[in-house]
Amino acid sequence: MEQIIVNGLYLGAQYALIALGLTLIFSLMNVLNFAHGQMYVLGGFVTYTVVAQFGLPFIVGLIASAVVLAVVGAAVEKYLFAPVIRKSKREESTMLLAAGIAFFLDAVILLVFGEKQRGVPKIVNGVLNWDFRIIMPYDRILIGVLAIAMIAGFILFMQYTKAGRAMRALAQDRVAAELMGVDVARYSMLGFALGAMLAGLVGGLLVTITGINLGMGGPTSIKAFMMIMIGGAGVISGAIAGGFILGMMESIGLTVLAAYGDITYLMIFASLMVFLAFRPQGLMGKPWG
Amino acid sequence: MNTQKLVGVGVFLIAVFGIVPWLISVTGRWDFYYTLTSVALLSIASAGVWLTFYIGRINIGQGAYALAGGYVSAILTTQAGFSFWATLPLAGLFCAGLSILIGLPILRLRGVYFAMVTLVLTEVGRLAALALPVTNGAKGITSIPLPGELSIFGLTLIPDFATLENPKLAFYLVAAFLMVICYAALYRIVNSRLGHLCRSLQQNEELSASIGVNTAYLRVLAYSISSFFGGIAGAMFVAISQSIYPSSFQVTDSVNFMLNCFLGGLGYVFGPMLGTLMLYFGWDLLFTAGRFQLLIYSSLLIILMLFLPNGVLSLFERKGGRK
Amino acid sequence: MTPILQVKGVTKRFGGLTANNDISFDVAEREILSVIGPNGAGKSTLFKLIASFLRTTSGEVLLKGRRISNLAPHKVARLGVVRTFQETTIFRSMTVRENIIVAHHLRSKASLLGFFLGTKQARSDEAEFGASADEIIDFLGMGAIRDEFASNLPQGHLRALGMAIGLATNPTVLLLDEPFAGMNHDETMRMVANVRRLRDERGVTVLLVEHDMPAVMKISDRIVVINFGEKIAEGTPAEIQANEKVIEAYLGSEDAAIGM
Amino acid sequence: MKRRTLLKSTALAAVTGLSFLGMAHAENPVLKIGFVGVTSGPAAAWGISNQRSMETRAAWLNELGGYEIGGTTYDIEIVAFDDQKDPKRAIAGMEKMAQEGIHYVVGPNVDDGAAAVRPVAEQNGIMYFPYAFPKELYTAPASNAVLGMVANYQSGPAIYKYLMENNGVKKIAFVAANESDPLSQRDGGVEAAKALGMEVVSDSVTYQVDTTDFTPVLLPVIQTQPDLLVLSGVSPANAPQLIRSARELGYAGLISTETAQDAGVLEEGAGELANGFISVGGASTAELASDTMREFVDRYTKMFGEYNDESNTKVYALEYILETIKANPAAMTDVEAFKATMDTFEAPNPYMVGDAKLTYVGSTSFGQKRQVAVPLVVNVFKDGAFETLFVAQVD
Repeated sequence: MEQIIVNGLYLGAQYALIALGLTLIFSLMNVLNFAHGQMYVLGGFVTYTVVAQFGLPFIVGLIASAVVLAVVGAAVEKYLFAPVIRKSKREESTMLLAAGIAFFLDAVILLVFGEKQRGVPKIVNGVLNWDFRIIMPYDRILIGVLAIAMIAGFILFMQYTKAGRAMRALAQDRVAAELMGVDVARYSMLGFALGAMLAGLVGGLLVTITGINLGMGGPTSIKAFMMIMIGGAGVISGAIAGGFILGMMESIGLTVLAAYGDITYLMIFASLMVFLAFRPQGLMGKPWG
Repeated sequence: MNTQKLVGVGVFLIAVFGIVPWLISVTGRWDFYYTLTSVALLSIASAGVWLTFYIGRINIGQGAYALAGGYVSAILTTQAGFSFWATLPLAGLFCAGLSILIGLPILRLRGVYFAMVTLVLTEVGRLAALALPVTNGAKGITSIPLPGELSIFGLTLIPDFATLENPKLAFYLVAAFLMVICYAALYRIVNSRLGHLCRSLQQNEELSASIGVNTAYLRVLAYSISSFFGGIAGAMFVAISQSIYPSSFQVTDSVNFMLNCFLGGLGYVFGPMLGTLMLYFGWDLLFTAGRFQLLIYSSLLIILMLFLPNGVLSLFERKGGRK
Repeated sequence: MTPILQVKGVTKRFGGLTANNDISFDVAEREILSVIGPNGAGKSTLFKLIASFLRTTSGEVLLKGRRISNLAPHKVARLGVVRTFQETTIFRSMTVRENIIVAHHLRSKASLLGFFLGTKQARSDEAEFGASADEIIDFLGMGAIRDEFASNLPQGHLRALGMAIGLATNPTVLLLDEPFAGMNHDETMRMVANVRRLRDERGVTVLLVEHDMPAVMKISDRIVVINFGEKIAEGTPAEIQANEKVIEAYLGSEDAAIGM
Repeated sequence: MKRRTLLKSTALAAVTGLSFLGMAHAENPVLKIGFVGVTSGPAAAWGISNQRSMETRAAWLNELGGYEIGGTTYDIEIVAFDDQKDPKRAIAGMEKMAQEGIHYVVGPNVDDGAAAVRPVAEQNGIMYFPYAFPKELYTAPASNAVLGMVANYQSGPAIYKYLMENNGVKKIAFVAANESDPLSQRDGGVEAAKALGMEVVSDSVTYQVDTTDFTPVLLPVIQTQPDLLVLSGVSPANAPQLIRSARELGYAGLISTETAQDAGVLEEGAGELANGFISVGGASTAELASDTMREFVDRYTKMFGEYNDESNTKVYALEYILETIKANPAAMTDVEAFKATMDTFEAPNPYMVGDAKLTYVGSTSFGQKRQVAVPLVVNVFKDGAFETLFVAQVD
């Protein structure tokens, strides 16, 4: 039992961090970023390159991921999303753009980093074993704690800095924010950069544990979509809740339904659809996003 | 229908059923038959997605219905001894029925919520195909016979495919025929009252209800027509590949159907057809680019979107006017 | 005289907040009745309850003695109670004429399949809708903007279009939500005249929510006043203008834009 | 201005590059061999290792002046098609191959693709060498597919038997990804283990391929305390994570798989925790590799920057095709001649030391010779490299 909860918490922390970036971008621009998973993968590969190829410390790799992805995110917003949103009749059109960017990043990652699974050596050795009730390697604990710290940092940033407040205003009402004097273009770009950076950071964090490969992008995006649906799209607390709930569901589901094997995920997905049928806006979302 | 439109339709039909086969036989590019067959079938599924767009819903779940349609056809032909031609409409009807059950709850969702739920639906479809006993799970259904003879009162309409010298041409003609039927139906829907009501739904559901439109019914109706298209396309594909696996239609396909609509243009009935042609053919033509195929393909997508965010067909739109 | 519409003890609570509390009044056939009240008094909620866009917490609304509250909105519309919207709610990317034609939905005799197949009935329906739409356009004096896209229209025309859409459904009771908002004096006067003609020439019963007091006083047969979700007065314009409670309510509220 | 110049020069470079590629093979007639498989997206690793080993070998042969068949020297050209792991695309790829006049194709990499291309291949007279295990592809009436590797239902029993006899393994557990190929392989493995009289303690646990934490997945499996944990059809991306999670949960028994793995990936992803991991490889280990194999690895590494051990099992298909055509030049355009030759074909295996032979096998499994006789080399991972555990032959 304890093991299930600990696993769920650990999974939840990383999921929540992924979902945060996605929901931030969604709330600011109403863009469903299909390329979020690819950004996560790119972050992982950057950290891998810095740590495993250049032999620099892990923290440098993590910072490099954050910086690279922030730049990529900002550029993508400024040169691609912003002009398309300006010109298109229906804002859903950005989905094609997002998907195109996802393909593009996939192609670039394949050409630059290759097709193989990559990983960096463990940063901490050893396994915490509490009487076989909780078994948790120390590196996982460290990553879990780091992820939670980042979530806390993100919340503080959104709550107490000028930029954070501006972005929250923007998320609530674009027009009103503009009237209040918020530089919409600038903060949209900043928000996108921040969202992409979060994706990159998770990629960098997880490369020490799960490693990284080209194929993780698409499925990661879908998982992140599910989390923000559970919690409510465009709501910070919703993303965090969604991440932890999905983590717990997987952890519990895999244990309880292990005997039924193949249907574990079928059950998770199906129950999610039922849940949404009853609560369309997710746990904490505004009705109709 | 005015003369200009009639001429357009005539030219299109001649091109599809006359010029294309002639060009292929002259140039000897027999491989284009399959490519164009795929385009025709995928554009049918995309047409369905387009119709859901038309009521204001982003549908990323068409892959699930294509898969379901494929399985219905495969199971009926291999286990119940049905003729393929009978399974084709049955697959469509099954998907329409299924989509009513699924649509009733989920069509209440709007915007990205609906989009994401349908995305999950595709994955549910794959997992269900893996888990259900009737689908033969992971091993899929293989060695499905080619479509047999279709005759009415002893008159052979379609000969047995196994006896044909050139089944590729036959598949192309059948697929193109289906495509023409589906798009004609779609065109009629859009330009009849049903389409006007769909448009009213897309633009403002509350107002639509206030003028007496049964919005819930209309949504489900449009969604079931959409899924019908998906089921037919899936069933036809199974006849070509003579096999089906849980992975025959997956999330990528669902996303592609949606992209086809965007690329062609959401405001144009024939948008999904053009979008499918461009996306599918584009990938095929880029085959010579080798390892840069995906890079070039995705770059072109992005550039297209950047310059024509309202779809390729918006190129032909005169300023201010529409349709 | 039997009332065509009866509002009986209608109450609506949102969580702990009571938006409408035990409101009752009758609307007579071919009457123009206005519901007024300070901002946030619960007028719009009341409208939504009557058109069944919201479910009542308790109480009911009857149309010719038949209960219509809590039916699906399209069913209420089908029975003849049709609302227009406070927001400028129209079908933005259709022309004025298309907007009105679509709104003829309730009058169609052919089925959707019939329209799809283009049966004789469907074609005659279409022709009829077109003619009727043109008639409504002329009736409301919108001939000049017939083929203009709704998204290009100025405020005043949008209100008129909203009314035209409502009219196209051939309602027995039309609920107009702030039809004069955002209009200048001339436009308002034209609209007032149109609403009158609606009743006089087409026999429509009109229920309206409005802020513009001079217009309300001019147009209404009777007025219902609500404040803090409760009905505080009901009567002819003259009676309302003399009512102590009403004056107090308006003076007590911050936006005393009563203009009497 | 600057941008335009850049654009121009890029275009120029591209054109020169293309024409250069075209000219390189101008001297000899060209023999085209196809590849239809997945070289982009999540499963890119499978197809890329495949395609690259073919391209490496082709470039090598061409560098030596070409490949002689029936008195004519041919340059070998590899025509590759990326099917994106989509069976519908795979059909398109096979059509492309037919269009190019190709009769011998390597791939597809997965079950659904291999099944889907069957009608096209048979209609167009194409022999194809899939890396997919469904038996229907290779048993009559199907006759155009040749299994390009050792199937799990062949390697599985051999491995289990060896481990039963040498390590006293009695209890066995399976985990598989929730996808067609791994699930089929798991079911095959369970069957084989039961036939050998082993006790299957867990065979229902599955995982999504995108799992980032395998601890919850493996927890119920490890609790059944198996002696051998089989990772059915595990992809090289998931293998190190699964191994690591199992070991971190305190599992001390054996871990094995029936698919090929890459030592570098295992080393990076699981480090010393992967020691003792049993997998299947080609002639990769130092004891078995011939000079030709070593040179192949060198050339591959030079051409593409990095070797992939998965290529060890994938180097063979092209060799088989070429050698068989050489043995019967009529097979160049006539697959019936190829099929006729298959029954008696025999050639030395250049990649292995000793007198190993290239032959077609599969009579036991398929009732006809529709499988390449890749030596079944069972490896064990030790400190960043594979060591040979044992070698067996498939018949």
